Amino acid sequence: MAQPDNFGFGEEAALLKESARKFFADNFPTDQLHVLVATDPDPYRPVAAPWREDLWRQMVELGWTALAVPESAGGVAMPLSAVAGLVEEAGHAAFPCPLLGTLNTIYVLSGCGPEGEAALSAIAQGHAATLAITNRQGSWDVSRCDVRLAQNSLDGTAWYVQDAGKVSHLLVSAYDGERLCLYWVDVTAPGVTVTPDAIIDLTRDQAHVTFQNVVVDGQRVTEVCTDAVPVLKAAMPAIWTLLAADMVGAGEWLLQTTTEYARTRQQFDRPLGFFQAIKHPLVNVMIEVDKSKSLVYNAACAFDSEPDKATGYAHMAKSAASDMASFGSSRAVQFHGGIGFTWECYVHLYFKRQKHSQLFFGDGPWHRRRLALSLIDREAHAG
Amino acid sequence: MAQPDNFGFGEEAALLKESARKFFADNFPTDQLHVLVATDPDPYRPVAAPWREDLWRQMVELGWTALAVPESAGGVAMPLSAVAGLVEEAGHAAFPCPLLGTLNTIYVLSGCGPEGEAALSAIAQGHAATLAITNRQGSWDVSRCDVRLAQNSLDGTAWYVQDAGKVSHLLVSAYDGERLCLYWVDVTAPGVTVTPDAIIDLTRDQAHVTFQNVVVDGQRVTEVCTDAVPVLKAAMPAIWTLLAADMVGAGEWLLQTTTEYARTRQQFDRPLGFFQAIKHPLVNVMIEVDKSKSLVYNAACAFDSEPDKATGYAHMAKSAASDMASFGSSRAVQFHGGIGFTWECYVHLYFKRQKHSQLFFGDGPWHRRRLALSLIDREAHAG
Amino acid sequence: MDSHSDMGRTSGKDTQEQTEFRQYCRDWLAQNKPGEPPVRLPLTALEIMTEAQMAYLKSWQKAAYEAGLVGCDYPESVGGGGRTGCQRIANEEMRAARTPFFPNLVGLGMAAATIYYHGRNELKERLLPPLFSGEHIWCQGFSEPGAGSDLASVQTFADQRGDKWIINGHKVWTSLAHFADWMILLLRTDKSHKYEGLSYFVVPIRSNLGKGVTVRPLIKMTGETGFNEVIFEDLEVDDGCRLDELGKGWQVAMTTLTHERDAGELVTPAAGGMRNESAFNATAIALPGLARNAERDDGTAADDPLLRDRIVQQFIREQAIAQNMRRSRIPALQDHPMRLPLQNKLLMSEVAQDTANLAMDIEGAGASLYVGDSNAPAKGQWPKSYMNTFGFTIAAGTSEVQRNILGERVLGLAKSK
Amino acid sequence: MDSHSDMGRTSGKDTQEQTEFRQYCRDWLAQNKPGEPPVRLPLTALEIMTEAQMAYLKSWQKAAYEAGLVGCDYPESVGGGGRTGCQRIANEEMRAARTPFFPNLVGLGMAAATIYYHGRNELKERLLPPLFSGEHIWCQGFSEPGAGSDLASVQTFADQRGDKWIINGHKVWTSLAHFADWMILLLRTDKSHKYEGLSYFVVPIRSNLGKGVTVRPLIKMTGETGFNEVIFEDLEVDDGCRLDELGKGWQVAMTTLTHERDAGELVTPAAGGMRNESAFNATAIALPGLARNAERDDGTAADDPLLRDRIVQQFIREQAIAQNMRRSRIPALQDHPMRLPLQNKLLMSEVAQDTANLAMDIEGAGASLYVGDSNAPAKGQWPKSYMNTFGFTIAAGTSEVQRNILGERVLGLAKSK
Repeated sequence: MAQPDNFGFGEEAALLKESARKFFADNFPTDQLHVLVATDPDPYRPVAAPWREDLWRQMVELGWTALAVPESAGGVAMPLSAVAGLVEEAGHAAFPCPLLGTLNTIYVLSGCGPEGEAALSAIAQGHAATLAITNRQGSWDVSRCDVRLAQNSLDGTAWYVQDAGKVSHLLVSAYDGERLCLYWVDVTAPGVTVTPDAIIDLTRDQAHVTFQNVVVDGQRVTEVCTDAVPVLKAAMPAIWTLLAADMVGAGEWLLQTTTEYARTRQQFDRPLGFFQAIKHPLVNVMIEVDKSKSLVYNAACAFDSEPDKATGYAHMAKSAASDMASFGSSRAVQFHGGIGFTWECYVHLYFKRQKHSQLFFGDGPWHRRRLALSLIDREAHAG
Repeated sequence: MAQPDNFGFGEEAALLKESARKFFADNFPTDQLHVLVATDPDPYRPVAAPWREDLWRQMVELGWTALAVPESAGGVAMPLSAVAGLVEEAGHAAFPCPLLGTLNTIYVLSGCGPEGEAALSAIAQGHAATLAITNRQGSWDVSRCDVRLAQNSLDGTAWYVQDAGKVSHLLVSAYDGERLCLYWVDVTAPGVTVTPDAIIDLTRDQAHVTFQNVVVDGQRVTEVCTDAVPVLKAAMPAIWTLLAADMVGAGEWLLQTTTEYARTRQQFDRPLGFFQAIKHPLVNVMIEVDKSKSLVYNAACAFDSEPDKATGYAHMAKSAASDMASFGSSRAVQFHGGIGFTWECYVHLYFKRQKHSQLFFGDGPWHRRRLALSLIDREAHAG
Repeated sequence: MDSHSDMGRTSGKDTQEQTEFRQYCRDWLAQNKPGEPPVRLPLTALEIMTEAQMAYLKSWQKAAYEAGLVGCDYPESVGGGGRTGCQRIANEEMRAARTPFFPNLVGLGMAAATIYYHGRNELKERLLPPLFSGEHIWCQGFSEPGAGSDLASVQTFADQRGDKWIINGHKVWTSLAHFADWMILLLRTDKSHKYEGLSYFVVPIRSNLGKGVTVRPLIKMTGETGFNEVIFEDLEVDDGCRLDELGKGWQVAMTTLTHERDAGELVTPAAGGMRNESAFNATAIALPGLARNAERDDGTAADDPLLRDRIVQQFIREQAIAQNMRRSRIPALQDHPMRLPLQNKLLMSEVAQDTANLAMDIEGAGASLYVGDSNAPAKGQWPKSYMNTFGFTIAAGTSEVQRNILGERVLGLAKSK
Repeated sequence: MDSHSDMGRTSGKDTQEQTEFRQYCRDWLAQNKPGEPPVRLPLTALEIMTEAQMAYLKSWQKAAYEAGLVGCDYPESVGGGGRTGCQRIANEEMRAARTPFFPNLVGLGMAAATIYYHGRNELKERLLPPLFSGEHIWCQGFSEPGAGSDLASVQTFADQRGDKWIINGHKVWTSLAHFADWMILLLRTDKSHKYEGLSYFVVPIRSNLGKGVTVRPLIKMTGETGFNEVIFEDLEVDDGCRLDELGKGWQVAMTTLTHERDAGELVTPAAGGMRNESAFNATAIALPGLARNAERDDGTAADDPLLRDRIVQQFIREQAIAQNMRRSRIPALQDHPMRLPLQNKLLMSEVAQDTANLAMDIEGAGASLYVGDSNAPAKGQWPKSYMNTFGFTIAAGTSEVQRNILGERVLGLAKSK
């Protein structure tokens, strides 16, 4: 099946992206974000992850969290390229909410067959969820996890759980001694302890979640998959692509904000941007943002219409976006000069978000290492 | 034994370096080099490696090739830091001659004990020589070679032999079935065939040398070492350091030539160097040249006075110089614009020499891979 | 992941006309694709060196033109195909069929659109058909010894004598001039104004050789020829050879440069044959094989994790260029209409440079051997290719100038000059 | 290869005086090296946040000064040791002994030499002894909201009233101002000339708090304080506090900046304690251990060839900085006397930035955890360190300005501004 010329990004997707941009710009401009999340600069402050749950409820009511849910579970089944457009805008606003966690969960549940339907319906009805599938090492190999199922109950800890403080459910991976399984867990189930991490990124929250004798009771804790490795692997291209889309949005914010500063700030009787020492690296940032963006929509389109290419193209998107996030965020601080180094300048919010995203779900070299297996070794037979 | 503050680079070394610079500037400025080596631009031209053997004879008479020879063999036994100064100037002039080959040979022979004395004396008396120790793969692992000794005669081919067309003797490594040995071979010995390679670098020559039933006769072909691997390994720091010194000299030539062009060439009613797109990368080239140069003299000094650190510091010098050579040569062509892309502009001579040097005796990553063994793994026990 | 060679090839949303035309191209190419060239071909049209190479490539362009695969989107009145959005289809199919490139690179890529937008009707009707067919080879007279990146400072001067112009001056880096019938020529008609003093002509070259036109080959650092100096001494041309109004030369040149940077409106088939089996394949797809053939102490260069990372980076960069092109056609996915098109030349040239440099690192010591050495890996083409890429990063606006343009026109930063 | 910590430490060619002094330092340090600090210390003096930290560090500086390890090469008349070439020896021995750093960084590193070269004798004799002893902490008033890299555009103004000056203005990025007794202050005494209108003062800060001086802490992106805004409202100072002549402020500031960039003639002990066991170790030597503790799927980050290459690159860059310093003392091995010294700040700051960024890549997901998280690798110091390095690449002349200076002063290229 060939890819459509336009990435499958049609009129509906364009409208969605446009209205998302407007929603964030109208309801939550960057100054409000800063007021909300940057009240206490103390590095040793108690963990808090303030968010505008009211706006999140509006997003849910607009149907944005059900966009990716299959029709069979009450969703709209929009293509990933359309969903990527929404996520790009959320990243542009650095909006604190469980959008990524919920979408990631949807793409995993969608591979679970009938067992996943109830959970998907819950999401379509407005529940937020996230994945709890990472081990203490922070390994991105989905077959590794520190949670075990024994005697019908879960024990162990899931690390680096994103959005954990804002969701009602977790999709937890655990070994039953033989195979990796997935469990749909109500965070209020007995034995579940969500411990927030003191992270750098002020626009997200993260936790490690400990399971102590959490009984799979078929109610608050249900098994949704008994062979999770292929299911998770199939969902990963969507997860990588969406995180890359978030970085593209945030990267564009940093580019535009720094460009605006370079247009107006005067040094040596010239606007900063006159100097090629600023202009050319900014152009390089733009190039990296554009590369990443093009690769994101290509990867999304492949996920929708050429599944056998989805993994490779998603590796490309996350690799490019990770490198862009690191480079672009460092240049934004540097080119803002002294002011960019302060807490009062908004740049640090995006700087921290980009460093977080860069390192999650595999950084650039991690994705390229995997891509090399298909691009370089694949042809060894032909070679 | 501690390193002296001044790299062991004393007054004598300074005088030698200064007189070498003057010798090349007076006798063989770059325009003469171009006239000599760049007569026929045809990429498919017959192989020729013209050189000024008369000037080389003068260098020999000045005693420059005996500088590194131990006193016991009639040499001067100058420290490597002084020799590096001479080589830096030869690199600055891109002077076509067997200086590096001869010096490399000296440092290997110096580790061969009494068996090497005769060959060293021959060099002290004015013979030029080079190493023939590389296999067809171009491996820089000294234990690998394609030449074999059987029934007292040498068979096989040594590849990538530098300066081969300008020397009277070769120091050849060969496996006798058990151990790697070294042979001092007169190039006119029966069975020795020197086949020049059609290389890109116009300022050097290179050949592969085939040995067909070359009898070790104790006259034109003599055995000088029966356990060559440790001997070659001990000499390698000097060999890497000197090649790096050559690159530093050539790198400085490219820097100065490009800087001069940027000072005078006008574009958009300004000298090129006004533009930070030129100025800042040129500063980066200068930084890389300086890093490499400082690391070269440090490595040379370690070879002279802290042998246990010599290998590590030489890895650093060759790694930095290789990266500098690649970066600096590319910027020189780019910043010369259209003219830098032509055969008539001298830049291409140094561009080609630098690319050659970068890849010989290990490029940057090759040296860093080995350095990692001591810098990273060394502490694994303590860690 | 699929082979790299169909990167950017798309067949999803063609119009009816495009769908039919694509099928036509496929059928025609299946039957008429030229056989093995009788001579060794260079990497691109810019490196054509011999009459034999030129003759072979001209005959291929003529056949393709007669079949309707060249000039597809130009009106029939000027020798075009009168189609809409079909040149891209033809290009994709020719690339897929791995045909040779067209020799009239400057004509198709730059001169055609410039003449079409700025020439009088009579001129278009006379010059475009033999340009499309390859009968007339074109070259470009922009750069001068004192005017490289700063194009507006050209000094070649045309002096008016009635309805004639007398041209004197010195052009450099003129690719293909030694084969060219015609030149697009930026010159000065007024010395008192920098920009407003420029005018733009089309000038017959070949017919004036020895009569006011001298073409001297320049030699590249690779040792190859391929571009030239062109010296005008009292060359007389008709005022009818002028494009657009007197003093509008800069504006006309912008049209040329926009198309040279692959950012123009009329898609040309120039790039269609860049990647073909007769020319050396200088993209990342060649690197895995090269690495597997480069033996190392324990295995090959294809086992080296650092080289693997760099090879994959080149694949990603090439894929990004292709996807940029695709995205540039979707208004909802871009902010500024020129943001992606103006990046194209910069990215292509720098990626090509890094790929060739990486290939040399893969070859290691073997990269010392040049094209004339029988032991050279990949026939010594990579070092030559690396050197030639500096032509790409220097010509048609250096990479430094490209970044200025992007910073100023797209990001709106203050002009650096 | 030996441990990285003695990088640049040399003991070869000392003079007689230096040899004896080195031994003296060693003996003294063996007996008097301060014990474990009672409070958590920051990375450098610029991040001192609490009175307890300051008190501990001041007492250490006082002891070292009284032992003769500070101000060694200044004349005895101004409170110095009257030695020659001995500060470097003291610095090397203190570094080797891994002593804490001195809190009076700005005083020792910038103010002392500036006052020494440009102050009246009376001023030197009064201000330098308590500066060396750490009794008086100094800060630097250069940057302003509208004058960052473009220092010459400072607007803080001093109005002459008899032999007094009335100062009004707004300084920013003033490290240590909340502890400072004195400030070196670049200001304007004439609004009609950009450079010639600048003058240079030393100004008592602490004694004027609330009486014309307000110090407001600024918060860094790390969440830490450590630098400040200082606002002057009708502050009155004596004309005796002026350095050098009226209108010579720019020249005096160049002396300060030359020393700030580690390129000055009088070696200061400021850097001597940068690498000490009480502060977090932010150099490459920390990376192998960090990598070995960062578990990966099959082993640790120390097994990753790409990370290994980057770690070794940082070792090489640090070694190069040390060897640059060594080479800068050998005239025969350099072309331009300022070529190496002027690189130092640029290289140190960029290497530190890349090292910290690399550390985050090594930590992977763990780098998301900040200093307040008990599970954070290396106690969360690396991400904080990475952010703080932007202070280094921005303050005291951004890296961009440093490259201008090198290009213009050393390479002789045309001024970019």
